[in-house]
Amino acid sequence: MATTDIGPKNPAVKAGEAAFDYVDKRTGVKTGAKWFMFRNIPAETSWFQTLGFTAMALFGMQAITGIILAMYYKPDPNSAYQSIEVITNEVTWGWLVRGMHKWGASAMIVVVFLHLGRVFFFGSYKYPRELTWVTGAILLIMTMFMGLTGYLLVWDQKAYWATVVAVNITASAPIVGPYVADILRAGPEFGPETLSRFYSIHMLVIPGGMATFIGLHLFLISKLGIAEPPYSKRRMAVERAEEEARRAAENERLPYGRREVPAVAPATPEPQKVEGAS
Amino acid sequence: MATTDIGPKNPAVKAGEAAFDYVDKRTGVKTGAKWFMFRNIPAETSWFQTLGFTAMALFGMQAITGIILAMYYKPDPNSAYQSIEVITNEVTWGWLVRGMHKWGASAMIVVVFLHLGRVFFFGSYKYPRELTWVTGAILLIMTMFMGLTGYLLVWDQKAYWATVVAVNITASAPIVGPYVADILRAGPEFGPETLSRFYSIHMLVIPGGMATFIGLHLFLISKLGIAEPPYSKRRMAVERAEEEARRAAENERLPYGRREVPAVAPATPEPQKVEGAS
Amino acid sequence: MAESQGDETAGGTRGGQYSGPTAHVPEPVHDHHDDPAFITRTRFLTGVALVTGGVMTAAILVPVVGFAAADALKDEEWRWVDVGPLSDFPDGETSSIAVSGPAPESDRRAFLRHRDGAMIAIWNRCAHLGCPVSYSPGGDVYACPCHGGAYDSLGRVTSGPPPRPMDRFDVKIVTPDGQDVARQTSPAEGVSTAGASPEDRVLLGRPFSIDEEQNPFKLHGPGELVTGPLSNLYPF
Amino acid sequence: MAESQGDETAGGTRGGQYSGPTAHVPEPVHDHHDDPAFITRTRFLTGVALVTGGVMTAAILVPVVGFAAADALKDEEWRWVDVGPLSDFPDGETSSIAVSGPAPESDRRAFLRHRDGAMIAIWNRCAHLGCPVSYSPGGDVYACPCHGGAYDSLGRVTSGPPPRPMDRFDVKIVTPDGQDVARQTSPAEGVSTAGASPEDRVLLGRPFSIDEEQNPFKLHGPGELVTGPLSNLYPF
Repeated sequence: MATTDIGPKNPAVKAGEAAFDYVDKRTGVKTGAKWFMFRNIPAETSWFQTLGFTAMALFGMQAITGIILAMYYKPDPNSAYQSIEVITNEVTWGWLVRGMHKWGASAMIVVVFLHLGRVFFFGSYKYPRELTWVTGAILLIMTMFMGLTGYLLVWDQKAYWATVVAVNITASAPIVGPYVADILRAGPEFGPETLSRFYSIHMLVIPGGMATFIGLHLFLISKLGIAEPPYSKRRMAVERAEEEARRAAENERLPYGRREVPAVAPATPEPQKVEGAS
Repeated sequence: MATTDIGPKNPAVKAGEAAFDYVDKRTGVKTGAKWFMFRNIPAETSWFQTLGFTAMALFGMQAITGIILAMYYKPDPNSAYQSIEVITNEVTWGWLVRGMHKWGASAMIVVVFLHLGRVFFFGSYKYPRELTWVTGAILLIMTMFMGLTGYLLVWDQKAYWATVVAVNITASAPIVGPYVADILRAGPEFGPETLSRFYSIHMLVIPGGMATFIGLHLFLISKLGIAEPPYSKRRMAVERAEEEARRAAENERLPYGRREVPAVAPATPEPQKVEGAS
Repeated sequence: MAESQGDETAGGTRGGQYSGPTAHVPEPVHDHHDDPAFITRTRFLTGVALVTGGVMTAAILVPVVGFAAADALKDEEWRWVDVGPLSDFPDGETSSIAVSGPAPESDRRAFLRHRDGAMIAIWNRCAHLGCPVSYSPGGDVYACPCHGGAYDSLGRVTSGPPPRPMDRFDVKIVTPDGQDVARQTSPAEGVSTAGASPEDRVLLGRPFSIDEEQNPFKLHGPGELVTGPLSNLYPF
Repeated sequence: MAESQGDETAGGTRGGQYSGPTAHVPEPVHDHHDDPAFITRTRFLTGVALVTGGVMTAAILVPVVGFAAADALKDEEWRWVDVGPLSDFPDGETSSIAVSGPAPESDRRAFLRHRDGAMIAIWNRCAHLGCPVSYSPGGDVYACPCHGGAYDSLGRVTSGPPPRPMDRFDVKIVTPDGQDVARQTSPAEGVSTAGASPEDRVLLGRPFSIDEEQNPFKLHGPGELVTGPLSNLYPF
């Protein structure tokens, strides 16, 4: 690259650079993008650390296919199942887009749990990343709720009764459970309003929340950096050295780490001021 | 405040401060909130500068009422009008929430245009705020599209024919117009799929875009600060001084501002080094 | 305010130089900013903005939340429903009849059991999580397809996860012109059909829950306990 | 790579000191990084990531866009529709008949005009922005309620914003057993009903646009021009 970077610039490249500078001067997009995209990451970061991105990509796919499916779906008990049949059998590539949304949902649940496991077993949730874990846990709950609310929309017998059971599980939570369930199903039993209510929750309430929390999660990941894998050479060397220091301290009965310092009588009494002497 | 800030702190206050510190240490929320909320603003900022916030608050109201209305609305030609009748006449406070959404939409159009006028007449769109204006213009277009797509959802004769006319205006755009219109109405004429398509655009596509662009707009406003009103004393003094300097320069035929400097023959030739002399 | 702070040192010395009367009279401190109850202009305007914003937010949120929740929290209304003449339900048979639910899919049914001159009506909603229960005439038992709940002929749990027996509907028998013939006094006994003629009508009413001893309780949702200490988790 | 850069200066002087053989043989530069075509590992992996990401994004977006747009861009299919026997449309009358539209609200109608032994069918869609046009038998004119477009008896613009005359449907007359009796050869003449019997059926077919001289054109949407230089804005 070094020696080819001489001579007059391509005019198209020059115009592009000028446009980019114009935007960058006003928005600071260069700094922001560098901060977000070109972070230093610890050594031995592996494919396991890509599960979070995979989950986000699946969310994006679900969002896009969901928006387009909503162009044909009708959340009315009389026409819901029929509109899904039209999507599957009549609209061009409808079977494909519906299949992407359906299997994408299952894949997202799987990937989110794998990501959860990775973060847990790598210990990535530890200081200073506790809040990243908390936002992730909220995202997990919202993902599960997407699964619950989306399952009903097919409005066949399996969807209906599976959701009846799921909402009755909600209802058996102490004290507030029955009220939450009543609000979820728009009344004491599943009725014609339940479907459009689930649709609104599936399309508007939870996706809005998920987009917000994905933003927070990403911000925290960028700000705090990603954690070192527990098997990385540096971390294992640190742990080995700590273990050695701990043992050496124990052998010589010296205080180490968080153990309490033994109360030792002071070897020499502190010099005390004698009144009147000077 | 000065002398009351002594003595041991209230334990509740202490716990709250500790929790805030915990969050702040990990997220930097204090810096971010200070940067966003406690900006320096120019003198003589007035009520006119609150129009943008008003538009945003109206967007928030439309989002909340819209989410809740979606819990009862059914985008099916056979049940759309009837579901709106149920909302208006049967559901508790349905007339109120629907009215808020309907009149809020009109109010938002009005306020967005007032905001546009304020920015234009104050000259707030000038350097370095060009991109803020561009994002605002995109938000204006999206607001208009929200009005267009929302108008059809009532599915009465007025809504139907007004939207037919509006989509045919789109269709008469050169070359791509007919295709855009075909995609908008899901076919060569308004049909049963048109309603759910408009619903999807009204609920998912445009609100997602608007939320994104409101975020960008706010970021740019925070980053670049708000512009000085044209009637502010400081700005008028600067303009007066500039005008005076320009006139004074004209009187004495001196170059001022961007006018070209007249080519004047050098009064005294530059001293030239004579070879050999030292 | 500058004046009030000036007052404090008015009678004192400035920079060590004598500049006034010698007798120093301590005056009470009256800088309003030292008074925690004093409301400055900033404080006042902050308060006004917060209150205005709060009122406006509430004006949006209260109708919205009411709109979303108020109707959902209403209890379902129950009326006496005529399900046919007594001759449709002969003694010794258990008949399954549809009871209108809010959705066509809801499949809400009652098992009208007529034995030994007494009639009870069991709701087909499984007391575990609400699946529709089916009746096997052979064993005279009920079984839930979802999680294997099984009930005996009176709807009491024999195995599986349900926490209490199946719910019952109230039953009464009236003459064709609407006079009461027999009403249910205790769920264990049911409605006596001894004194009723075959043309008398059978009516189903408000459902209720029972415990294993068939004592009546207010209708509970599936999965909720009606007796034992855990029933206190569902107080309403 | 460090080696290859070392090679370049191997025979030269370092810091002015003599440090090797005097004869300097220029060697060819062979640092791969100076070759713009050389693919480093970073470049290769970046390319692989971009291509993979692009393929996956396309795999999501292509079906989605096709699903959203493909059916919308299909032209509507038109078939010959039997609208009744010729006796329903006597000479000298203009009858309004419904032509099925995709939505019950669409109100798509044809004005079947029978004059002097010739028949034409005018689509009631205003050529301005698609509102339904109404017929006034008194003046034998058409008027659009939306923006005041007015048409004469043949659907040619007399005032208002419409850019071209109203569209026509193709018309033919067949015998009850399906044999052609008369077809439309030019829109200005229409279908001759001279040789047809009253039981013969009238059929409406594919619509088309016309200009002010009633020359036929491919069907255009409302607001599109069919003649003049601006018609080139709507090439398809």
